[in-house]
Amino acid sequence: MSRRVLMEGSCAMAEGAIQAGCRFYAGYPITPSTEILEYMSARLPQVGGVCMNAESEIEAIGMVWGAAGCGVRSMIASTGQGISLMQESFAELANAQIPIVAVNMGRGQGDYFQSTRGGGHGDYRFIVLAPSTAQEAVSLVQDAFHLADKWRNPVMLMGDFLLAHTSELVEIGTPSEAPLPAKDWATTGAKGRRGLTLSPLGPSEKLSTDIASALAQATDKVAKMRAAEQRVETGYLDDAALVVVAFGFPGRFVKYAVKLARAEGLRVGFVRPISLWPFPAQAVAEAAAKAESIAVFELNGGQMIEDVQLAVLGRVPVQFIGGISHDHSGFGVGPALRVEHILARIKDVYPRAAA
Amino acid sequence: MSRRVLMEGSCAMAEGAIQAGCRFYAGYPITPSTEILEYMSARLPQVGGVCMNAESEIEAIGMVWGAAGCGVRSMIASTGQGISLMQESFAELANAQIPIVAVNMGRGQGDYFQSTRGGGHGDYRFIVLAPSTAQEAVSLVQDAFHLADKWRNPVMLMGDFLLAHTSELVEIGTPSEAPLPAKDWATTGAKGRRGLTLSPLGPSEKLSTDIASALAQATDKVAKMRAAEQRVETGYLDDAALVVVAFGFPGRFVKYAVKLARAEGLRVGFVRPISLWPFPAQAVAEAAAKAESIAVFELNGGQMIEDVQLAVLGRVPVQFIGGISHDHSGFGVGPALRVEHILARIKDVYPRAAA
Amino acid sequence: MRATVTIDIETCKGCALCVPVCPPAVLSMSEAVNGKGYRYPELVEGCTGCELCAKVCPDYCFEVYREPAGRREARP
Amino acid sequence: MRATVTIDIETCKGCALCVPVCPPAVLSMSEAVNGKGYRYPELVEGCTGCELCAKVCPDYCFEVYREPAGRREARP
Amino acid sequence: MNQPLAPTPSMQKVFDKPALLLSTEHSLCPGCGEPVAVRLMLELIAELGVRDRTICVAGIGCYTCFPMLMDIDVMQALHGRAPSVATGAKRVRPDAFIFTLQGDGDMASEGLQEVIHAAARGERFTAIMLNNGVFGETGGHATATTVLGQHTKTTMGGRKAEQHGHPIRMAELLAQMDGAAYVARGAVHTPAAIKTTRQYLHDAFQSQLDDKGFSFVEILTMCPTDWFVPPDKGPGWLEETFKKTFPLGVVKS
Amino acid sequence: MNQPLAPTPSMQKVFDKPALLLSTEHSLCPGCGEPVAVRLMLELIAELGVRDRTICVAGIGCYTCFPMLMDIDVMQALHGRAPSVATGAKRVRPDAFIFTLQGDGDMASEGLQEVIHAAARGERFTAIMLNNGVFGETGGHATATTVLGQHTKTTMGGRKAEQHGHPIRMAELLAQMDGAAYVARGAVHTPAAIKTTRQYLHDAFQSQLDDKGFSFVEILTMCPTDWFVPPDKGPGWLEETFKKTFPLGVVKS
Amino acid sequence: MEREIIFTGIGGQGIQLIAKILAEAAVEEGQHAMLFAVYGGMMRGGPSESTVVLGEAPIEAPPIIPHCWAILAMHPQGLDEMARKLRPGGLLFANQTLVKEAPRHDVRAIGLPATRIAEQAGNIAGASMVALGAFAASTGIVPFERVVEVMRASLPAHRRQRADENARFLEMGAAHMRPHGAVALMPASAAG
Amino acid sequence: MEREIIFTGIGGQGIQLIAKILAEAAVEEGQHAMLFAVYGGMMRGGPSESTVVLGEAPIEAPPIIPHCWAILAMHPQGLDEMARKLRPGGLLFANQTLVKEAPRHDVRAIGLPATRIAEQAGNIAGASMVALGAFAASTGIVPFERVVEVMRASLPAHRRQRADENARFLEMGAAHMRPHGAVALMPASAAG
Ligand SMILES: Cc1ncc(C[n+]2csc(CCOP(=O)(O)OP(=O)(O)O)c2C)c(N)n1
Ligand SMILES: Cc1ncc(C[n+]2csc(CCOP(=O)(O)OP(=O)(O)O)c2C)c(N)n1
Ligand code: SF4
Ligand code: SF4
Ligand code: SF4
Ligand code: SF4
Repeated sequence: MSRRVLMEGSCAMAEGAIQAGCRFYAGYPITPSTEILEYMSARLPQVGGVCMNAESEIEAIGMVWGAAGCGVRSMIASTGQGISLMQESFAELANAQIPIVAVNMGRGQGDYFQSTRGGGHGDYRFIVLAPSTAQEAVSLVQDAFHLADKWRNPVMLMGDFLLAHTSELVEIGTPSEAPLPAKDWATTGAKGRRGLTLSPLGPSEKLSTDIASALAQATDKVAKMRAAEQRVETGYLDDAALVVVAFGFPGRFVKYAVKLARAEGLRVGFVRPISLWPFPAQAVAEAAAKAESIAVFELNGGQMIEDVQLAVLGRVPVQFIGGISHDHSGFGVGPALRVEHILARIKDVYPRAAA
Repeated sequence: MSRRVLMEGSCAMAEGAIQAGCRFYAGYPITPSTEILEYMSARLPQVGGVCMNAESEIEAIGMVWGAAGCGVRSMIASTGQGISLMQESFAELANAQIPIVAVNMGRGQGDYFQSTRGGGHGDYRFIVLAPSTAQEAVSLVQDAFHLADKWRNPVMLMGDFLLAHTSELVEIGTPSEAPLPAKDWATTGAKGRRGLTLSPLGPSEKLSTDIASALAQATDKVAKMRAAEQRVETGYLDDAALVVVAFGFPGRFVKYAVKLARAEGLRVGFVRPISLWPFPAQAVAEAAAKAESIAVFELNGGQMIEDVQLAVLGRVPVQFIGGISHDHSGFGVGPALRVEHILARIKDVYPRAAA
Repeated sequence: MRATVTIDIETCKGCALCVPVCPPAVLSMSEAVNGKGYRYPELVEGCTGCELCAKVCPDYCFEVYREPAGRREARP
Repeated sequence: MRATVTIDIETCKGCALCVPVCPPAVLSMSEAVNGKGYRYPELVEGCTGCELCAKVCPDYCFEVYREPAGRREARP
Repeated sequence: MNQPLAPTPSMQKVFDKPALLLSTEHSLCPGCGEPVAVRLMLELIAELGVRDRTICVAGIGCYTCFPMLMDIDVMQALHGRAPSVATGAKRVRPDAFIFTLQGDGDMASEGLQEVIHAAARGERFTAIMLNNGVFGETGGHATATTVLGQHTKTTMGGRKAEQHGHPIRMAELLAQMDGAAYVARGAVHTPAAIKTTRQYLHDAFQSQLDDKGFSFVEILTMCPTDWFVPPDKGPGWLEETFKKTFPLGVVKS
Repeated sequence: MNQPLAPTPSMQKVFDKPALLLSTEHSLCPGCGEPVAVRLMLELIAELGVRDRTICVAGIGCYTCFPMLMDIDVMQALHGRAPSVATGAKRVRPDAFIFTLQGDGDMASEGLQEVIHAAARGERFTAIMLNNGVFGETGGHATATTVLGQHTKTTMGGRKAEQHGHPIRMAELLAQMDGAAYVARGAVHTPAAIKTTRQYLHDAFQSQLDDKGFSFVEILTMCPTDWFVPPDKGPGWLEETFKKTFPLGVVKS
Repeated sequence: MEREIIFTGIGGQGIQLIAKILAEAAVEEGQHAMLFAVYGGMMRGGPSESTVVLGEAPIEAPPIIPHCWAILAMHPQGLDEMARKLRPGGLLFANQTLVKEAPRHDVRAIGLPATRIAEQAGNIAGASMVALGAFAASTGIVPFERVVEVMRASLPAHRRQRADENARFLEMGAAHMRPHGAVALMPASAAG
Repeated sequence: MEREIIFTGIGGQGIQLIAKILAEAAVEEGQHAMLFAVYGGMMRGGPSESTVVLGEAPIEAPPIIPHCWAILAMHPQGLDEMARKLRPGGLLFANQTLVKEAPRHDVRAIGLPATRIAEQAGNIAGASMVALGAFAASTGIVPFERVVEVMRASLPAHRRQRADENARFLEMGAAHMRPHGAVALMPASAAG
């Protein structure tokens, strides 16, 4: 299906996953990730895949563990509470080096730390990608499956209420991927070879007792992934006095507000991290080198701002113009996410000198 | 029992909790937190308390939720996987503003991010205290119960394998506490008043629909706690060229290594954060203002170092001398945790100029 | 009139569960709709005060009234 | 000798589960201990090759040997 | 209110709005069975005179709109966790009267082991499950009690045994636990069913008051919205289809 | 090896070390029943000729030392999660022969609902629970199958019904699930019990191969260490005390 | 030029569906479209709202819009606040059966008794289709036939009956507008 | 001056218990003590080790020590590596039944057949008590009677029988040392 169709972000992401070879999905309903489950349960069987409406998030991630452990591209999605319930499995999937794609259709953006630092125990990391449009959701979910297999590491997509429930025109094709190593670590039945163990607790070679170095494999690649997988979109940076950093769907609001600010003659630019982990520190540092001030907009109490500060290391002031903001139902979109509001905040922090 | 006795860190912590009025404990066995469960199941009934050997960590934290929600001082302990399983409840306990004390007897120190950033969803924070001796475990667990009630917020104690299994002479008394507000939020049966709701999802007043501001209460106090509850131990800072930052039981190794370094004439000092959240940024910044270089020792891939860098903001170089290190069983103590090793690393990074 | 019910028609969501359970069949759905856009039950003569409508109503729309037993007996 | 067993005494953990199950009671625990500090079973004449010791042994210490049926019958 | 047949001054109010509800305006769908069941609980709490020591531990589902309407203390538990929360509460407040309010998704799917373990331990609270065979609140997805053939958003062609497995009968399952003192299954689709269900709830509450052990009442409730039938067809669907898998009656006492 | 009664050249080896074990050196305690049960599974896998398509999903307990010794593919699941992992595996590899290896702590405590849901769904794998009534690996704490009166480190004076609740009989519980095709309970404390248990395992495995649905075998195993008895007293304690709560036999087939 | 239409009502009225149909019809017409649905997560029968933005070029504005070109209101709940977003001279299209008066005077307020019409046709649930039919017919923002087509396409084969019923409702709405065209102004005060 | 003693053996030998008894006996004597137990988490029958540090002043050194004053080895497993921590002239106290030879020549190696002695007394499990009794008696690091007291105190009332048995084992160990005192040197080579 490669014609342009009007699709909700969640469904577009699901179809994109299927086109990328996802053949197993397990999920448990929770707003706003439920549409992915509904879509998968209707679509996967049509392509010979399996969709499980699991009885809980913990069982869902267990099922995904089992399917992915057999070498099948598998995905799971949830939100807030559901994602939190998966933290033990997330940490250990990384230790077992089992590639899965996990989608967090967050409510606000309060799960930034959880996703980028790892809400589970230990030193593992997920690669975390944050799309800002339905079309980008398609391409990033497809990249996610490739990256997961490439690194033998889980990859997370961070979406939100808006991405999930906004329908846009998207085009969804089957991605062409760079060649990947064979999944010789997968449990397939030990036909023609010695049995292997796929475990978060120790080595895959039988009789080996070197647990420490087995665990090290999983953590040693963190530095490599950090160096290799930073992604970012930037705009209007050349002469920007103020650079606004924002990610995900709100990053799109910021981009639009920056455009309006430019129209009013303000020298404002933006940096939209696409990979939240690894954080595009390089790009932010370069932007900071030229700008007079950095502003951070995120729909939470201030989380990504730490990564921005770690990248800027005090060279220019970093100001927070975001905040926690939901509608009164507690998980809809709040007042802070309005272009006019963001534009006003940009003007608040716009360097006097530059004005 | 206020005479000096030889006690394992875990048992000392448990007895300290009981002396501080803890009357409910629920836990599920997992090394190295199991001794607390064993101790509590033997001791709590003697003081009219209840200890539940729950069937899982999630059920354990649910039980603690119920007991603490009724206004009873309650505690839970676990490790790694078990703590990760509690992340949904942890996040929502903070939203519901239910005071509990949670102990993470970690294996290494790899759970620093999880504990200080919140491994669950959203913007909540736990106050996190990291004792370095059995005696300090006693006083901090007692403070923990007070802080939890004072802020209506969960407090976590971060211990480790060594703290849990090292027996030392300790003195355990009943703490004298500053007065605390009545727990009028607790569910006790609505005798003589309108019913109330104790919920992570919304307001406690019946019929109120202002969910957003109810949720705000829980996150608004984060800034206040950050300002009020920083704790730290420092040593040899006055003329220190190199300052080593380390926390928990390993902080004690570092302190000893620093003492040996001093004996060899090296101008080395140390900062031992006692509150991991809020992080004693102030103290670290002051140390950095005088020193030529900062070194961070932690038994993980590099986590607290981010808080150190955020405090130092590039004024002096911050070097990592820790690392992931376990014995081959995968959760014992690894080679990096030896005084002679730490001393060597200190010499590696000791500023040439100063030498 | 021995008994009657009051119906909170603005609270009603028009599910019509009350209609079939009424033994004397004195409830029927209205032509008009309420502020929510729902039809609501209307009462005609003959309520016996059996309370069944009230018990099945998911929106607590009914209150039931009856003449005290005493006064009934008093009559010829 | 119709049958016998070999016992891996260094692997043995001295649980003695094998002793009571032996029908002809030809197994008994040693006086000496092995490298792990455990006593181990010792065999005396009379093993029938019934395999019970092997089946109850948690440490897989036994192998059981028997004369092939054929050859047994061959004898007078 | 319709004037013509208004009550005369001499009449007495014999049936009032539910006791212990601060407001009767709730957000549930037309023809939903849950409010009917909730009314029974509240009536009995008033009747048994335990309101002042009652703690309701609520799960998460459509019924979650009631905690803010009920004039009793309520602890809102996370999805599936009510039985453990109730356990902690009852253990530290043995004199409190404690009941959980969960749906089939909350109890039989997300938190199944919580209630089984609580029943096995013989925790002295009353667990109540509103069973409509769907996750109503999320918009109609299959739960562990969705019956064979039932259409939901995740069992589009109807639940098939080979693909989606079989429904779980909670009352029968919990009755097997040695710690369970009282177990029954009722429904709210007819006046008669409502009457017996009220009795089941009464007996379950009484067994808690008599410290007999764990008590459980499963209540079949209509969910016309997610059964994809008009509100007035809910009771019929429950009777004809849903109930076939879940026989009503006292299972253990 | 003791020379005097060494096998003669003409003798044939009629009983060998377990099939499919790369090493027989394991770290379990003297007199532990788990290795005996593990041997039976491995023998049957060899016997049924399914080794090349077998995937064992292991739980976490003392038996977790076996995955690294068994010459078959093993997925190590987290504590309690094996049934869901096995579900995912079987759903994407219907031709694989899949069994879980869990203890009572792993299956009946930590992950109870996983196996019940899997049984209800009729997942086509074989679940095996080694039941010794304790968390052995952590040093002897009470599980959901600890029998009344049993001393553990968390039921010091023995398990009391009022305080600690009652044990759960997994075989009977799972047999109630409509998706369960074969359910039995065996033990390894006597040669006779071992023989029947081997048959149960065989029939459970066969029912998986015949695609009948979910199959389950519970096996009572000695844990002298945490039963606080000498190794050679394990079988007696199992027979006299433990087995009283857990009758042996085929529960469903 | 982008045209923003906000659909508003309460859960169960079918707001999301008619918004989706309009957006897809526009896409079928070669327009660009964006559709944003708002319905509370843990909220039954609460307010339901949907925003549709149509344009000739790809839509740049994010889906939460400060101003709009038209509002289709099936229910008065929250309408006053919503109405502020209407540009002066903008279109307020209301289900007059429930929305008794227009919250603003400086807009073109068109009303039709959608609920009443549907109810008389035997199924109150059809009200939103009636309104959509009327809206499409009177604004001509998309050809009426497209709307019917898309509505049919949006239903699975076995729901054919429902499709026919919906078609009838759409037609009723359109029919109702034809006589008074865009002149069926509703009172900006005093219930009518 | 701090004296560090490392107890080593394999799971099930009772290493942790005898280490604890020695440390508590020292505390009863007014000394300061620190005790660190190492036993793998998911490991049965693996190596078991415990470190005891005794001193007149509060113990400053962390429990993972580079050098030690004595080692009490119940089993050879891992002993060679462990022995490197012994200070020259330090004390290697070994269960000769299993530890056939001393890994170093520059230390005082004392051996007694603890397992054999316990076994002959009817319960192999008593070996560690035999060794502790011998260690206490020959080093005098704490009075023998204290050790017995503390051992008794460490057991619940209903385990009285076990206490008596342990006391006997401790005594056997002590008795065994008395004749040859500290001279029961073991061969530093060639199994004896
Ligand atoms: C951990 C978690 N997962 C998912 C959800 C989303 N959720 C809210 S209610 C609900 C279903 C409730 O179903 P049920 O208990 O049967 O009640 P009903 O809505 O049918 O009345 C779900 C899945 C949640 N709140 N928390
Ligand atoms: C989530 C989690 N909690 C706790 C543990 C610690 N743990 C390891 S094994 C085990 C108990 C295993 O008991 P069982 O399954 O009965 O096996 P047994 O040891 O008795 O053979 C526990 C609690 C863990 N590994 N993971
Ligand atoms: S059963 Fe095996 S381990 Fe036990 S004593 Fe006999 S041979 Fe040794
Ligand atoms: S094979 Fe049978 S007879 Fe031979 S030793 Fe073993 S148990 Fe005894
Ligand atoms: S969805 Fe079902 S359960 Fe929920 S309110 Fe509507 S009818 Fe009731
Ligand atoms: S603790 Fe029990 S189960 Fe574990 S190895 Fe020892 S005897 Fe076996």
